[in-house]
Amino acid sequence: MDLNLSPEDRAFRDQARAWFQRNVPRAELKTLEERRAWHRTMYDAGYVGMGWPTEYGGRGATPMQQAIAADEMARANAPAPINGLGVGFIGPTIIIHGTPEQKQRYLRKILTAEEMWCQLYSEPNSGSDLASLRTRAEDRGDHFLVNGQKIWTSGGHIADWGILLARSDPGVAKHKGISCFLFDMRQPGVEVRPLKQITGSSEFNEVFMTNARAEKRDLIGRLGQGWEIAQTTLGFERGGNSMARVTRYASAFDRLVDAAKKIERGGKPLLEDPVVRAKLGNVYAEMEVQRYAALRVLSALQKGASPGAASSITKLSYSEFEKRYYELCLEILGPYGQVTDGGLEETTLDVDSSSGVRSSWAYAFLWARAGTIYSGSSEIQKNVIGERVLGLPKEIRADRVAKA
Amino acid sequence: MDLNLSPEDRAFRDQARAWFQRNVPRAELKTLEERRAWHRTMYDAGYVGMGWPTEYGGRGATPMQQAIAADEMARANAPAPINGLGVGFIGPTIIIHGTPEQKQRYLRKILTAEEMWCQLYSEPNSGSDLASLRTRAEDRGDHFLVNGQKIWTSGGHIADWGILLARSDPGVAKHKGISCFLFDMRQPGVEVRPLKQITGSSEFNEVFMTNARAEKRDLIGRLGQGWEIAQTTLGFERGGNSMARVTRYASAFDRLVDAAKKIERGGKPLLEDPVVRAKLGNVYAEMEVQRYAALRVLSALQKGASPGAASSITKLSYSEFEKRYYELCLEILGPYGQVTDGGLEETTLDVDSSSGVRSSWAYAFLWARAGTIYSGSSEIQKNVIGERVLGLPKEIRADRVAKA
Amino acid sequence: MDFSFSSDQQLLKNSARAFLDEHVKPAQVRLLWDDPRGESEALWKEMAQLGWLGLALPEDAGGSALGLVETAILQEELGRAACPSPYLSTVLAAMAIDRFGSPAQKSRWLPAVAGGGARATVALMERALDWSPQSIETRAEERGGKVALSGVKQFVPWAHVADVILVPALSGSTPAVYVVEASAPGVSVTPLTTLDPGTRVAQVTLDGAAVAAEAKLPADALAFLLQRGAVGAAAEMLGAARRCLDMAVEYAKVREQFGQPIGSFQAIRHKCAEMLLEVENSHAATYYAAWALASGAEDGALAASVAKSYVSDASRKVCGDAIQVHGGIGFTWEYDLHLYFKRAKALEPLYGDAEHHRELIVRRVAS
Amino acid sequence: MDFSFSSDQQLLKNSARAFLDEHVKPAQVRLLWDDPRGESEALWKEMAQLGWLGLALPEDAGGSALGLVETAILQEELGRAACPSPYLSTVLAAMAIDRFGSPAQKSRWLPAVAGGGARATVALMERALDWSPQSIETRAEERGGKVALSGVKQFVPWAHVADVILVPALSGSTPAVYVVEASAPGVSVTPLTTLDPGTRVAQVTLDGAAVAAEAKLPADALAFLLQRGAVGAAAEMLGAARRCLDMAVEYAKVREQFGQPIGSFQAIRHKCAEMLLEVENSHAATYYAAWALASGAEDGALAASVAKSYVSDASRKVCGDAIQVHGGIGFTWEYDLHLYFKRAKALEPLYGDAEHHRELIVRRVAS
Repeated sequence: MDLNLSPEDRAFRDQARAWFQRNVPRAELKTLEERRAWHRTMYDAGYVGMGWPTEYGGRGATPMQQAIAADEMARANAPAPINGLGVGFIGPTIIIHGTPEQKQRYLRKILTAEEMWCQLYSEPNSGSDLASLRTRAEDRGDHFLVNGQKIWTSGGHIADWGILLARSDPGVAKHKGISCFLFDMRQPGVEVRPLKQITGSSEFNEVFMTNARAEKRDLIGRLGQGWEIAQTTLGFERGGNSMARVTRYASAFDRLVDAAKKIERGGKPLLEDPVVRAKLGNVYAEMEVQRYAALRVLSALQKGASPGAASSITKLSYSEFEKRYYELCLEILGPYGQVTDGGLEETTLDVDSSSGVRSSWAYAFLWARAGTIYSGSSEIQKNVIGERVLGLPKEIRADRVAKA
Repeated sequence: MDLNLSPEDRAFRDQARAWFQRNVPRAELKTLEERRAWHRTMYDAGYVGMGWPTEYGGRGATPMQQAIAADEMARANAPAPINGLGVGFIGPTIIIHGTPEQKQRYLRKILTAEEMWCQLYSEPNSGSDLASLRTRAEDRGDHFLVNGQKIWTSGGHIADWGILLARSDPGVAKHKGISCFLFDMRQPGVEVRPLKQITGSSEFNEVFMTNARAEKRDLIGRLGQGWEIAQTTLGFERGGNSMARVTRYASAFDRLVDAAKKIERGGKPLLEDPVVRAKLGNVYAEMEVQRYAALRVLSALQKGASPGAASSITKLSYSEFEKRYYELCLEILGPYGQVTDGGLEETTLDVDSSSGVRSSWAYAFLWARAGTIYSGSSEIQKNVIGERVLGLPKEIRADRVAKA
Repeated sequence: MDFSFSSDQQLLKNSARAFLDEHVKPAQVRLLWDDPRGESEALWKEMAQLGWLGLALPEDAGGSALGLVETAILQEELGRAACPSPYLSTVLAAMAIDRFGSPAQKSRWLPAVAGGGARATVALMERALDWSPQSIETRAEERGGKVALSGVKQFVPWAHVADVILVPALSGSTPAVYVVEASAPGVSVTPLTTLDPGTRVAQVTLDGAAVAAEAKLPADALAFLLQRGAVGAAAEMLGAARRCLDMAVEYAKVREQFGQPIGSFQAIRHKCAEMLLEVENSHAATYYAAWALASGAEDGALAASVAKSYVSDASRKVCGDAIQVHGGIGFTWEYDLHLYFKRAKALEPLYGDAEHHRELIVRRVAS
Repeated sequence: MDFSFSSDQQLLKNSARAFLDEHVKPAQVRLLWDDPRGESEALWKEMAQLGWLGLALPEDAGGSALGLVETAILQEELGRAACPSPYLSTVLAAMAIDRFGSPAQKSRWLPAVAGGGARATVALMERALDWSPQSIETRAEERGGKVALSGVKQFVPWAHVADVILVPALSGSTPAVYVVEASAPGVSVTPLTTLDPGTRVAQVTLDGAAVAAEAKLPADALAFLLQRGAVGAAAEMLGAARRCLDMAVEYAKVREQFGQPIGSFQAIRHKCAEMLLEVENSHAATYYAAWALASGAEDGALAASVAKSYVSDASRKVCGDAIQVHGGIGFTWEYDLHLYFKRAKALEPLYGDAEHHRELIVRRVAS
C-alpha cells in the first residue's frame, strides 16, 4: 500500500497543472462554437479521449492519468470538454462493437467534437426498467423505421448523432428484442424539445422520432444484441471523474467556509459557532472519505481490475453524499443559501457545481436531487450491490414470476 | 380541538397522583411475592385492569383514565404491576372469545395476579412470519397433545398459565390450521429455560413442550380460529402506555441534563456546549412530538375509534425514536454512558428505562435495540402501513405467488 | 381532551381545500411564479371575502375572532396548494397589532387587513443569521416627536407588496417593534430572487425612515411574532409535505416497473410509510403548538419551537423522498412536485431555523 | 499509487485471520469476558511470538520495524474477532516511547513489550469529557530529583493489567507525558464495569506517585497518541463492522420468512447494501489514515480525525443494522453478534470521540 504518485504521474500532474493554468479561458464560454474551440484546444493538448487507444486518436492513458487530468481541470475551474457522452462511452462502444466502416466514419469526429453525440436510451415509461422500452425499429430492407419517444437526452438539442436503443423484435423476451443503432439526429422525423428541470435550466431534452430512419450500416453489433451492448461496462474512460468530483466538492467547501466567515450569528461569524463547526467537520470528513474511496477505486482500475458491480457502491456513495452535502450547505447558510439572484456577493457559490455549471447554492442543492435518480437510482444500485456484490438471493419480482 | 383534560379527568389525575405518592413502595421490590403484593395493592385501589368491564372485575375506565393512571405510575417511578400480559391482552381475549366456564375459571385470578400468565406465540423459525409456526396440537379425544418450542416468552419462568398458538391441522393453508389454547405451564412436559439477552438480563424464556396436554375445555374459540383470534385488536387496555412511555423518556432526559451539568468539556459543563445543546434540543423536540402524537391517538381512542393499522405508525415512531434517543444519550455522555457498575453516581441513569427496569444508560441503550424487532419489526410495521394505511399494492411474495 | 378538529374546524378545512383546488391550481401558482408581483390581487380580495384574513381578528375589526388552530388549518391548506401569498406575514403582523397595539393602531390596520385593503409583514432578520433580540442593529432615534429608523432588514417576506412592516429596532438599548408604513420616506425595498418564487422575500432598507413615536409595540411582540410565525410556517410546511406524500403514494400505485406497481416494492412502500410517519407527527406537532399558544397553555412557546424544528426537518425529508419515489419525472419543471418541495424548503430558515428553535427549547427545559 | 495491500501485508492479514479464527473463537472471547483480568496471558505470549507486539518497533528492540498500515491490519482482525486484549493501548504506548523516548526508556520498555513481558497503556482522559491538552489537571511536582504526580485519570484502557502507563500531566503550565510504572507507590487502579467486557477500562488515581524526573516524553507525544490511537480504534471498529456485515449477509441468505430468504426482500437487501457501503468507506478511511501517518503525508493528522469520526458513526450503524437484520436472535446473548456490536460501541469514546475529531478537522481546514 503506497498512495504516493509515481514519479511519472507526478510529472504528468505538474505538466497538466501548468497547462491548465496557462490555457484555461479567462472569460465564460457562451456559444457552442466557443466551447467547441476550447474542447479542440484540450484535445490537441492531449486531454480529451485520453484513455482511447492511440490507433483511434487517443493516447492510451492510464486511469490514473485520466483522473489526474480531470482533477487538474476541476482545480483550474476549467469548462468541461463538450461531447462528453461521445468521448466517454459512445466512441468506446463503437471501438468495441463497431464495424471498420463505423470506426472510420465516426470516431475521429467524436474526439474533435466536430460531430456532437447524445444518448437515446431512457423513455418516459421505462425508467429503472430500461428493458421495457417501446421505441420500435422496423426492418424496411435497407433501413429501420424508427418510431418512439426518448427522454433525459442530455445535449439532444445540439447533437448531430445519437446512440439509440430500440425494439427491433417485439415477439421475443423483452431483453432479447432490443437493438442498438447509430442514429442521425439531423433528419426529418426527429424533433427535439427541451426538458426543463426543477433547477429551472434545461440540460436535457425529449426526443420524438416519427418515421425516422436508422440505416442498416449503422446497426451496432448484431440485431437483438442491443441490451447486451448497453450493459457492457466500457473500458477506456474509467478513472476520469473520481477525483475531480471531490475536488469540486472541496472547492464548494472553501466557498462555504468563506461565507461562514462573513455571515454572523450571535455576534460572531458562523465559523466560530460550534454547531456550525460540528457540521462542517462532519461533512468534511465525509467528503474526504469520498476522496479516499475514489483513490482506492482508481488504484484497482490502475491494476487492470474491472469496476463491475462494485461501481454501484461508488455511485451510491457519492450521489447520496452529494445530496446530504448541499442540504447541509443550505442548512448552514440559511436564507443566504436560497438566493439565486440579487444576493450578497460573498454568499453565492459561483463555482462549478457537480453538474459543471456555474451557479448558486440553490442550484447545486436542487441539482443534487438528480444524482440519486439518474444512471440507475439509489434503489437500483442497492439491488445490484445486494445481488451481485453480496450475493444475496434475487428478489421475487413480477416479471420473473411471470416468466417462470 | 381542545387538549385540556376534562374536569373529571383532572380530578382523577389528582386522585391517582396522590394515591401513588402515598403508596409507592419505598424499597425496591425483590421477590415475586413482594411484587405480587404491590400488584394486589394497586388492583384493590382500582389501578389494574382498569379498562375491563365491571362485570369481570374491571372498572370500565376510559382510555384517557388508563393513560392517566399509567402516566402517574411512571411519574411516581412506581414498579409496574405484574401479570401485564394477562391483564393487558390474555384476559380480554378470554372475555371476548372465551366460554362462560373459562371466564369463571381464569379471569379474576388474572386480575389479582394469583395466577401468572405468559404468551406462547413466537417460535425460533417463525419471527415476522408468525403463521409459519410449527408447534403441533394433536387431537387425542379429551385433550390435545402438544409438541414444539416457543421463544421470547416473557415471564415464562413464573407463569402458571400460557396462551398458546399451535397447529392443530397441518393439512390446510398455514393461517387456517392454527388453534388457540389456554395452556397449563405447571405440567410435566413443559420445560422453561431463561433466554439471556444482549443486555445481560433474562426477561424472556424459551419454552419446550414435549407430549404436554392442552385440555379440550381450554380451546379458545373454534378449532382453526387461532390465527384470527391472535390478530384481533383487543379492546380494553388501549391508552395505557402511550403517555407513560414519554414520561419515562422525560425522566431519563432530566437525568441526562443533570449529568450534562456535572460532566465538563473545554472547562465548562457539557450543558453549556452548543453542540450538546443542539443535540438536546433536537431530541427533546422529538420526544415532545411523541407525546403530542400519543395524545392524538388517545383522543381518537377516547372517541371510540379502533386504532387498527394506524397503531403501526405509533409503534414504528416510538421504537425508532427510542433507539435514536438512547444512542444520543450515549453519544453525549461518552464513556460515562457505558459504565454499568462502579461509575460516578451522578452519571448513572437509575430510573425506569422503557423496559421498566432500574438500570444504567448502557442497559437502556441496549434494550432499545429490541423495540424495533419485537411485536412486529419496523420492516413489518412499514409493510402494514404501506398496505393497510396507504393502500399501496401488495408486494409480490413467494408464499403468495406459490398460493396463486 | 380532544385532538380532532371540531366540526366547524373541519368545515373550514374542507371549504379551504375546495376553494384552493378550484382557484389555486398548480397552473395558477406557476403564473404567479412568473408574475413580477408574485401574488394576485383578485385572490387576496377573495380571501378577504371568505373571511380568511380576519379569521383571528376581533369581530369589531371585521374579523371572526377565531384562533390559531383555525389559522393553522388555513395555512396548512395554503402550503398544500403552494399558494403564493403574503397571507402568513400579514396575519402574523395583524395578530401582533391586535395583541399589543394601541386602539389607534388597531383601528388603523385591523379592519384594513380583514377587508383585504392592506398587506403586512414582519422584519425579523438583519444581516446576521439570527433571530435573537440581541442581534438587532437597526436604530430608532427620536427626532422632534417622530422616530427615525435606520438599518437594513434581510429576507423580509413579501415586503415589496406590504403596506405596513413591523420593524424591530433599538431605542438606546431598548428593543421595540415599530409599525412602519411601507410608503414612508426612507423606506426602500429590494426584492431578491430565491429558490421558491412562491415565497417572495426582500431586503428592506430604512434610511432615517420616519414613524410616529407612538407607532410601536412593546418588545414582547418579538417573541410573539417568532412563535406564531414558527407555527404558521410549520403549518405551511406540513401542507406541502402532505401534498408530496399524497402525490408519491398515488404515483407508486400506478407507475409500473418490472411488471408491477412500484408501490409493491419494499424500497418504495417503506419510504412512503416513513413519509406518512413524518407527516402524522408533523400534524401532531403543528396543531399541538397552535392549540397551546391559542389557549395560553404553559408550554406554548416550547411547543412552537418544537413544531418549527421538527416540521422543518420532517417536511424536507418527506418532500425530498417524494422526488426520489417519482424518479426522473419528479425532477422535471412541468411536474408539480417541486412547487411543494420548494415551498417547504423556503420556509425552513424563516421565523427561526431549526437550530435557533432547538436552542430556545434547551433554554426552557434544561436550565 | 497503490491502495491495495502488498503481498506481505496480505499475508499478515491472512495469517492473523487464521490464527484468531482458531484461537480466539467467540467461545474464548466469552471466557475472557467472565475473567476478572479480562485477557489471556497465554494469548499475549502467542502474540509476542507471532511478532505482533513488536510489529512497529525497531529491530534492535526485537521488533519488525513495520508501520502503521500493518498495525492497522492486525487491529482490524482483532476487532473482527472482538478479541479482548490490551494490544491497542500497549502498541500505542510503545510507539510513543519509540518515537519520543530517551535511549534508556526505549531499552527499558521496547524489548519488554515486543517480547510479551510488558503491557502498557495511555491515560488520555480526566474527569472532563475532553481530549485537549487544555483539560489536563494532573500535576507534576518536583520533589528532590523525583517528580510526584497527582490527579485522577478516567477510562484508562486496560490499566489494571498495565506495567507502564503514559500519563499526561502539567508541570507548572507545561504539559508533558510521564512514563509511570504501574507498580509505583501512589498509583492505584480501580476497574470499571462497562458495556463491553472485552474492552476493560479503569480509573487511575495518582496520589503523589513518584517517577524519575527524566521519565517523560515531550508534549508532542499527546497529539501522536491521540492520532495513532484514533486510527487503531478505527481499525478495530472496522473489523467489528465487517464481521457484523458478514454475519448479516450470511443470515439473510439462509433465514426464510414468508417462503423466501429474507435477503430477497428489498428492506433487508438494501440495508445490507448500505452496510457494505459504510464498511468499504470505513476501510478506505482507516487505511488512508494509517498510510498517511506512517508515510508522513501532510494530511496525516487530518486523516486520522476523519477516520475516527467517520468509522465511529459507520460502525455503530452497521453493527446496529446487523442486529435489525437478524431480528430476535440478534438480540440474544448466545448469538455472537453483540460481541462485535459492543466492541465497536466501546471504542467510540476512546482516543477522541467523533465530536472532538470533527473540531480538530475544522481547525485544520477552515482557519
